[in-house]
Amino acid sequence: MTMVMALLLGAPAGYALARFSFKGATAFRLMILLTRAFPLAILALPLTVLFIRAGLYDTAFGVSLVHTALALPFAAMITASLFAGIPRELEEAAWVFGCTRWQAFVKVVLPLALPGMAAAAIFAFVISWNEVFAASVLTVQQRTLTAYLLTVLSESPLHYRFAGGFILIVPSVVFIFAVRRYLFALWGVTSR
Amino acid sequence: MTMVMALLLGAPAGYALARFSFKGATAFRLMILLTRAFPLAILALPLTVLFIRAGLYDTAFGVSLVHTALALPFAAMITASLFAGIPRELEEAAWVFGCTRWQAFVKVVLPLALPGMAAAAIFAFVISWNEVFAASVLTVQQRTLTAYLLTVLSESPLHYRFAGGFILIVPSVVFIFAVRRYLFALWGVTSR
Amino acid sequence: MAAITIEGVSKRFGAAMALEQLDLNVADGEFVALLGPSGCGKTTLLRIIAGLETRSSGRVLIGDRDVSDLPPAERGLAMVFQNYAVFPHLTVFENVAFGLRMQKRDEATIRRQVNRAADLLQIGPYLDRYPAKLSGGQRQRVAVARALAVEPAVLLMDEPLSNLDALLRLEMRAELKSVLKEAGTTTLYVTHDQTEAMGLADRIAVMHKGVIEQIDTPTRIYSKPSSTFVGGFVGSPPMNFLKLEAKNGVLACEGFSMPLAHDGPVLLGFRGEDVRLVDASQGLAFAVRVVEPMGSHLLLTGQVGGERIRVVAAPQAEIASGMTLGLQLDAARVVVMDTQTGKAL
Amino acid sequence: MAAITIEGVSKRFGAAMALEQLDLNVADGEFVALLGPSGCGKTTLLRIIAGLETRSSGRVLIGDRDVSDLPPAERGLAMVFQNYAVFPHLTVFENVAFGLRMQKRDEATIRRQVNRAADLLQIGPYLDRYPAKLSGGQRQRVAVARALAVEPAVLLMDEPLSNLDALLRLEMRAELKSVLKEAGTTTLYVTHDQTEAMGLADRIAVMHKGVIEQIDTPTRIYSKPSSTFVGGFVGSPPMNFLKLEAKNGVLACEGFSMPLAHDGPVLLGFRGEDVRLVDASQGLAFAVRVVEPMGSHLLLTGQVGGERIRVVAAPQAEIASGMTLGLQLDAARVVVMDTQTGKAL
Repeated sequence: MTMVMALLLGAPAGYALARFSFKGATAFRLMILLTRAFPLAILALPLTVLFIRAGLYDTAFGVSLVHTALALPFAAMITASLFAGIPRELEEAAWVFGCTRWQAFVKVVLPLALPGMAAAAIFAFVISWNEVFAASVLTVQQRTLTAYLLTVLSESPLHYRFAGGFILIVPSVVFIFAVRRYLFALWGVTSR
Repeated sequence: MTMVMALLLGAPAGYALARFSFKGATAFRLMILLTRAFPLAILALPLTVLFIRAGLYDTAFGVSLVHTALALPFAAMITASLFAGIPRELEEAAWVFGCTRWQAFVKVVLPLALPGMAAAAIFAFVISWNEVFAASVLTVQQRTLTAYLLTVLSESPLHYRFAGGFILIVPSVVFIFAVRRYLFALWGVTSR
Repeated sequence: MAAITIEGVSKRFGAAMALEQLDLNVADGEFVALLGPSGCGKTTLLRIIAGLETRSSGRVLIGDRDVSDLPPAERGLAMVFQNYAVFPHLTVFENVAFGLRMQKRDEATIRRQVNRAADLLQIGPYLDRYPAKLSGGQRQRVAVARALAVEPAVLLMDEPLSNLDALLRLEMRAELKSVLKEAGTTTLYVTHDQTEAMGLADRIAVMHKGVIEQIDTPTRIYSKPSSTFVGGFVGSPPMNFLKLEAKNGVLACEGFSMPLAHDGPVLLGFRGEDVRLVDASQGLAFAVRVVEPMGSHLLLTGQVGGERIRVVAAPQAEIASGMTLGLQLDAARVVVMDTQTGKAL
Repeated sequence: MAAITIEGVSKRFGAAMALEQLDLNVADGEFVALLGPSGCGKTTLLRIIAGLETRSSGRVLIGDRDVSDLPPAERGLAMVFQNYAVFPHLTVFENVAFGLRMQKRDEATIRRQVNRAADLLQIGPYLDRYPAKLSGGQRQRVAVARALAVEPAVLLMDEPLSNLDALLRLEMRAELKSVLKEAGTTTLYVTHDQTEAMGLADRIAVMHKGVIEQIDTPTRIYSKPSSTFVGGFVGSPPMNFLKLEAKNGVLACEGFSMPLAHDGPVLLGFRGEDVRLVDASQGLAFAVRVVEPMGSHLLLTGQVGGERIRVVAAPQAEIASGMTLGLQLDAARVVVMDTQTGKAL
């Protein structure tokens, strides 16, 4: 459970880092799509080797690092569409009225992107929350999820597990309701 | 490897099924988001029980069924945004010029949505292709991915594994290049 | 060909009234324009007639048939949409033939009617192309041809020219007018552009906040508006209104007087081109603030008393901002409105 | 306050030339409108002057300073954008003060200048609100106030009125004209709307395909266009052109003749309001096809020979479509163009 707590801080911080300097170009977007298509398994192999060498394997920091890496393309995509939603004219107006590019970004683009970013961060956290649950099972127990669940199934009554599961999803549900307006915008589904 | 083949047919068919009658409402969209937030682990438990009872566990059909179920919300989201991209006026014009609602859908909406759907299906296939690789490892071998890879690592030289992995991602890359225009539209990232 | 009769149609969106107990008659073969600002309910009314929107109460008759509860397909009408709504996956020919195919006409009839509509709209050379290869104006023609090909009893048009540029709009307006006169189709035409309504329609129904303020010929709508809203919305520049006091059966100001059976404050409305500009010593004192040379005329914006007035002068007139001129009104070319209701007295 | 000088500015997008060797002078305090259809390069030129776009060659001077390679912030200009571009996360006050804050002026100066700009544009009551609570017209005023508050040497405006509705546009146009005249700021104003350009500008530069076709006062642009393009683009209805044959130093048709030092076919251009309508037996035979009552005038569309002609008649004239009238031209109010180049002879 301490691991869950660590990720609660670690993962969103990772996503936040990814967002700051991003500005999309077509080639970059293609690369992001490619990482989505890249087999996780292939990626996992050298990563595991690396982790074992660095002594990170099966530690909270290691897991959060992997999560951050995996979430980076997602975060980049989200922030790209957020920035794309901010009219270029606003930035240009800032330039004309005396801002350097960096000032314009800090004074105009960033304040406007922040609410959306916060929403995206929360959403990412929610997803990660779920993954963490699975990840913690996987990493610590060194068993498959199904195998683990089957073991538990034979050990504890069903409604205990369901109750536990319910408690786990409550924060997710609350967050999602809170930020749904942003989420719809992010996912490009208009709420006509 | 036969399992991969089975999914090659099974999974896209499942997605295609999901797409036909979908028309989004806010509540439904929220539910879709919730399924994303729902811990897979909780879901996996009753599903596994069910599968074992139905004798589906560890079969190709079982895996494709699970995949289809998991991909359904994704498919619904994609198709919703596809349909939203088709102007309502086109449907209305069809109604005015003598179509029933069903005729208008078949004659106007469907032909226009098809290219996007095909792209989405291919994209879904690509993702599933990767998952299948992992899934086949997980289900058949009854071991964790990392454990499996570590075993293999000690048995075969590294460049063999990389070569195998490369062959696996080739179709993904080809498909993604072919349909990238649609994908960008789907993901709401404008290629200004 | 058939008349359209609308009886007491209302439409509520939640608590808001979009249309209030609306009556409208469009005679057989007549061209009526529904003119109003955005949000006045004109498009809602059109969509109720087309069957694309449900009404809250009232009846819609086409010819003598009550079509209120029929689906759009069975109302015997055709429609031209604002964004044309030509089917991008069909050729121009198939687009124009769409309605006929749905009616299961035989191939020869379809071919004949499509060709006739295509000739009328001059899109014959493009019949094999896909709409994506056409310009906006050509797509617009396809949409009109598709509507005319089914020989509808009633043609509904929803701002069909609003997506075209100014020059093309002028051209399509004249063309549409002659094409529809030739076809003799009963037409209801929604627009927010008063020049379109003036140029095209036999009668104009000016809508405002869900009610029809006035329905009359373009000339009378222009020169004798029934309310300050109509006077302000129709015409460019809009009608001017001055607040005056009527006393003893006479409405008078400097250089102007007319009999009026009303006492108390009224609004005197006049068009910018209906005044005579004279020396400042005669007539109403008009302080010119802005002079805009429009080529065919000068547009003067200024003040009479504390009120903003726009006057049209001859293009050669030598008038500069800051000058004070005199205005002389013609009693035959003014309207008088109530200050409270804004309606004509 | 400063003049703008553009020397041989070109802009290539890949193989396409957006601007070709363009020269333009805007005198100190002058208001020049860049008028042209979309894609003619007018916005590109404005953005090059602002420093938001790079030029391929040429120089931009503001006052006597070569600003070609300076970033936008150091060019000493202000700009009003088409979609206003007011910052939604700042109050109106902070929006107007933005440029002054960037110049690190002291608080008292900022307050004074913001209030002056706010008074000029009448947005004083909204200074504490956020832009989301304002209407389009009010946002437009905020954008102009923000530009004027920095007291720029040069003001650039990119279709600032195109997002407003017709009535508001008319009002803002007159207001803008008097505000800018008062401030005396050198202004370059981009628009595709010829009425805006005519009404506002001291001089109009008509652009077409990356070159300036004509630069002159509104009145001369209207009555003496230098090419068929200018004649067709400026004025509503656009100028009419008839193909005639000049012989022996005389250009003549029925009811019209003028001396011309040119032989062979030419285009005779005339405005729809500059003809006299007479009996069909006199003058050019004009077959009326469409009659549009516009209130202040009748717009007649018809044919002379095989060519489409638009003529303006008095609103009371009794003219129906299908009639044939005679046109009489006034030699003082026509232009003659080359049939090949479309340029005035």
